[in-house]
Amino acid sequence: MAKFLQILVNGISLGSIYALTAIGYSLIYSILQLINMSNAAVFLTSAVIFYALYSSITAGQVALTFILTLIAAGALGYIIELVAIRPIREKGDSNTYALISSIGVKTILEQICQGTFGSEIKPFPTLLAGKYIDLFGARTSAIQIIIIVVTLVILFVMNWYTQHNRVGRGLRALSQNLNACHLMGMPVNTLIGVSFAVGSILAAVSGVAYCMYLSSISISVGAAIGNKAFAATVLGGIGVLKGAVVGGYILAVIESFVAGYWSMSAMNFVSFSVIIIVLIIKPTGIFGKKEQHKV
Amino acid sequence: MKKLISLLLVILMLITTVGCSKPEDKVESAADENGDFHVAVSLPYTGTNASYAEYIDMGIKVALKKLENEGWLNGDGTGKIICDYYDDKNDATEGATIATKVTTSTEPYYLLEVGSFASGVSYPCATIYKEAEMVQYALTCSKSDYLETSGDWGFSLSMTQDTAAARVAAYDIKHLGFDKIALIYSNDSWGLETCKFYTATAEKLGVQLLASEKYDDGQQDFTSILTKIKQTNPQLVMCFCAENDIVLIRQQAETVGLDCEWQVSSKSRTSNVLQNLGDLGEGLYGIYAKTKDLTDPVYLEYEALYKEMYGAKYAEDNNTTQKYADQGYNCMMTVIWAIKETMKTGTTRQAFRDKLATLTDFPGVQGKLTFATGRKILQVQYLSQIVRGEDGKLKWINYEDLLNTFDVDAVAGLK
Amino acid sequence: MSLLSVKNLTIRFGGLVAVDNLNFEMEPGKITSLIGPNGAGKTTVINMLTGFYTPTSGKIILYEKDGKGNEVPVDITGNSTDLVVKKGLSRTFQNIRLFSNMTALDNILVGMQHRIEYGSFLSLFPNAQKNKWEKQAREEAIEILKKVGLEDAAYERATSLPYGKQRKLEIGRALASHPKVLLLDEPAAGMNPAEKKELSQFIRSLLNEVEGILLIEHDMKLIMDISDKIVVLNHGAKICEGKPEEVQTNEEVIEAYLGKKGVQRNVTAG
Amino acid sequence: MKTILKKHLLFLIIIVVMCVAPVFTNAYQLRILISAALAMIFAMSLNLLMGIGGTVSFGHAAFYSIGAYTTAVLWYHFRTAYSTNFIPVLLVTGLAGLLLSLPMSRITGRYVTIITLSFAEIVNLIIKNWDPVTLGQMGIVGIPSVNLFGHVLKSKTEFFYLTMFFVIMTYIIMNWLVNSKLGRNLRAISNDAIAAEAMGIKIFPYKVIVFTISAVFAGIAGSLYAHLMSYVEPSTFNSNLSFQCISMVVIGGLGNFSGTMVGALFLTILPEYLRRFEFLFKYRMIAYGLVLVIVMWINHSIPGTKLKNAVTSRFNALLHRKNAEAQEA
Repeated sequence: MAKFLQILVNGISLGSIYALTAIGYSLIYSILQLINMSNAAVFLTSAVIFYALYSSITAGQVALTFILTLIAAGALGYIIELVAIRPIREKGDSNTYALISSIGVKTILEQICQGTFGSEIKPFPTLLAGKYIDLFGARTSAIQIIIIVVTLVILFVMNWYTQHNRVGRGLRALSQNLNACHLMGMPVNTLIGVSFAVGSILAAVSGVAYCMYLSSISISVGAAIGNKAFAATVLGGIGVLKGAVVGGYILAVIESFVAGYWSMSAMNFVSFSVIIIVLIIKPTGIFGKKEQHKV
Repeated sequence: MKKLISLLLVILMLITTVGCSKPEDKVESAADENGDFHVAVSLPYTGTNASYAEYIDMGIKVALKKLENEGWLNGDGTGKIICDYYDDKNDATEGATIATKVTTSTEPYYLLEVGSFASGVSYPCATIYKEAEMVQYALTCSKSDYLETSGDWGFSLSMTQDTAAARVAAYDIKHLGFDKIALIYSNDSWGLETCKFYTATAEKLGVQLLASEKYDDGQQDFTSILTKIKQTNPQLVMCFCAENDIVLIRQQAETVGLDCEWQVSSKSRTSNVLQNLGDLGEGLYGIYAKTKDLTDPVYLEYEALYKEMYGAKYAEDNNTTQKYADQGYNCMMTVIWAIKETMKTGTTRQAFRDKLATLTDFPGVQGKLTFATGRKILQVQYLSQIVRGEDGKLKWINYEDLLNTFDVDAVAGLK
Repeated sequence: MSLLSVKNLTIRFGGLVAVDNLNFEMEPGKITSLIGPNGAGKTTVINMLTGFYTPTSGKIILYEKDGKGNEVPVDITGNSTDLVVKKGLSRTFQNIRLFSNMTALDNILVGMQHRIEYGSFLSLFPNAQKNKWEKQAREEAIEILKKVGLEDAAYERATSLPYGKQRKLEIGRALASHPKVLLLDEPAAGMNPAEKKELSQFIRSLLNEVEGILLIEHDMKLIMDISDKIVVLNHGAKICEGKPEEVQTNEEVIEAYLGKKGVQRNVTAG
Repeated sequence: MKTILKKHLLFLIIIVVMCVAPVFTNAYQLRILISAALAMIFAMSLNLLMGIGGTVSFGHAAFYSIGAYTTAVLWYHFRTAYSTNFIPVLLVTGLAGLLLSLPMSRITGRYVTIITLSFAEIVNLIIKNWDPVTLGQMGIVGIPSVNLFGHVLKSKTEFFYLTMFFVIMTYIIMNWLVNSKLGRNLRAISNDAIAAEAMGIKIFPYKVIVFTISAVFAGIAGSLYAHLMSYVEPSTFNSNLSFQCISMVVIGGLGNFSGTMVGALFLTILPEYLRRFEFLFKYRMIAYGLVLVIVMWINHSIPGTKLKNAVTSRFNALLHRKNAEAQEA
């Protein structure tokens, strides 16, 4: 029982990371139908930015560093859209071209991180290190609980934001019909830029949270997360906020159990098989709405 | 038209990638018209193993600096050794491309190649160097059949895994007395081989492993397998992992409350691990090939130069030189020795190889280096451990005296 | 004599009844029109006829001639689209759906595809059968392009054609499958009066190619000009059927189009 | 005849240049050329799937790896020659393509991408962990030179010409395919699936066919790769390889096979070319990434499909009119 609970707790805390990253994918996909490959690189870059700031300018101040990192990540997201996506989008080209462009951005960011940070693992500041809570025999570290709580808070904020805020409503309108929004005189470009910024900020939150959870940082932190978060997005139903979240948690918990009761090599095998099977049974993902067969 | 222009551009790129000259056989000497020798260094400067590449690179540069201070090979500023550095991204395909480039290049004409880091990259390239009859100095390659595959042309400064892993098992079981052991290893050719030899030796010594878990490259979250291992209640967890992974594993073991002794292989017995683990590292066992005699003039000379060139790094690593830098230094020093020895009669690739194979009791920074028959490097391996020194700081300690009372090779069945 | 008959056709989407118990017949050599206000379920009918939707209940019967010239009823209810096309129904779309990145000629060739009798395997290498069919198909496609007046535009991309020509190309593509029944979904949408006039003549001329035409249109003038029979739908149900002049005077139709005026009148469906 | 020449001019130039090149190149350049030729086959097979079939696949490396491993495993266990392995390679990769196409009966559009990605991951994990057959991460070492019915291709030059033979065959077959009913219907489906359905095209069988054919050609490239390297290991075939392949196709222009060849050549040579610049040493791949962004930026593709389409359709129309006039006269 203790083992079961322990594995469940581990799964949920990893799931929070997946969920946060997945929302970023989902947000941009729902607006542009673009799989933004650069998201995984933003995940890594913001962790590196956090590390760099923490070990120099804002030494020791986690909260301040965190805020600065989020600002930087938001700016990065906006710039990515401005430089690599917008020119292609404005030509009205297929988003396959934008996809390649985002792969290019990913390569560039990863290389910059590698070059500046090096490939050594380095200690990452964490919160409440060494504090544990015993949940019915499952040892839960304080940072795990913080991550889960923060994720849930962000999800509610995001949900509220898209429902009730002007910008949020704008984003939802964009995901319905881009051209109509353009004709209605909405600042489409700004809104898309904002959505990239929001996606990047979420990636930054999860990147920093993940490194805090590992209490160390190396340049390979983003590599495994990117594909998984993308998979989680689709599993839950692309373009649906709660879909990305549920997908992330399901995927992480499954992985955790397969690794804990079977083997780590089987872990990815099972999780990718689950994705295929779920999509065959429900081709639009768990929460995805059936697309109108419009004739 | 646009297509044609782009095609022309591509062709132009191809032509300029390397000058259009066919390789010709150089018989007399591998040196160029200035009397300089060229060495190709192929290391994973980018990718997951880049930290190792960086250290080896540092060692090589220290050796070159030393030679430069001595006035190069001839003592009068001529006879330089010029290294060209290639990034193989820890990728076998890239490695093979570089191998082809290096073996066929005439401008410059390379005497030998140094690298790569991982067995998975240097091993498949070995045949290319063998065919081109050029030395591949894969200093860290430990694959058990590397020396056979590379014909006469492969050299390595690392113990092969059959020996190394068996020794670790002997230390763990017979000296430290553990009989409840769990194993974590990386799912790559190095991890698989070490696991195989470790398990075999353990079984020979009457110990069944409680668990044997492998993980894929890029894995960051080990909590699930650690929870699984925790259920088996091991006394010792043996990790055949890269240094970055051991840090994560050890930290996450704390998260799931896995309380036992830990041991790492020689690959992860590094100052990096010491530093990143902090207090968690206390008591961690490691295995170490050779030791640095801190009073040895060879070492002192190297250390002084190292400190001069990489002072910050040196301080960061607890005022020691990095182990892989030592390897790089040793490698380049043996290369310099072999060139010097053959210069009178003409340093060809063949002469160089023949000379290098006879290396005996060469004063390296980690003690004497000898290539025995079949170019097998002879090395002693010590058990080591992270302990708290008198100054309250953690550091790696090597149990050298142990070998006087504990014949590890006999126990491991290697004699 | 009948060409196609629709019996008690009903379709529900969830709780919504989109088409309710619809009955009508199409006669050979005639243009039958389906009209009604927006959302009356006209396009849904076409979608059911061509196999895009499976009706909840009811039947769609196509009459084929056997060797002796007798009419044989064939039930095509719920058949998949490819079977329906083979049996001789072909359609156009309300919002033009051409293969935009392909040439006009290729568009026609795709329309012809079920008559080109060499398979995917033979596509992989040159062979006599493939060459024969391709040559023949190309000649025929050019013929069809001539019929719709697009022979000059054979090698132009579909999207680069002007709007009116795109409409014609779409009709040509539908003709290419040699249908018995042609289903045109609002062909005059977005055209000016002159173009509409030309189109109505063109549609008339199509009766030489096909046995019957089912037309959906909003433009009353065009409908009244060329229809032989009109079926009026409102809220998925048929409210009236008959010749143009009969429909024109039907009060329920007027009411459906213009809304209820003054007093509630009880009118029996014509 | 003249139009055919015009249409395939770029292809002919590439082939002539590449076939003559070994006379001037050294072994290193030859190796790059071989890699480029393999990339051409691989990318053309993806172009069939993406450019003609309209499926964005993130997992094309799976078929490449299956091709490489089929020939390597057969050699390892049975010591069979390349020519003997060729048919099994076709069968196994074809079967894999068929398998991947099965979910496409239900799954469409954006969701296809994730299915291909998952499939590739699963294939890679099977190769990594099926130790008795594939030797897992140890890799299969010492795969000999290509043996064609007893004739061993000893030199890399011979191997290069074998690869070029497959490049030419791939291009020709792809062209036959595209200019036939199959290719037309595939393009129709990717243009507008609903309209294609309305024309009586059954979509699913076409998906099966396009996946199978595409997989077979990727498999051929993979099997040649195994012999080129004489070593296969699972980590070579990761998702980066798939993305690289997508980049080649998109740079060359979707649905444009000679463009794909240029794209493959360009992206294979570029990283090697960038080695020249020492200041780029660790940042070589940044330049690579920049090129991707800039190429997309300037004109979506090097040969410029859009422009090309516009020009050729005008040209063809003109030509057609002239022909018609000539006939009338």
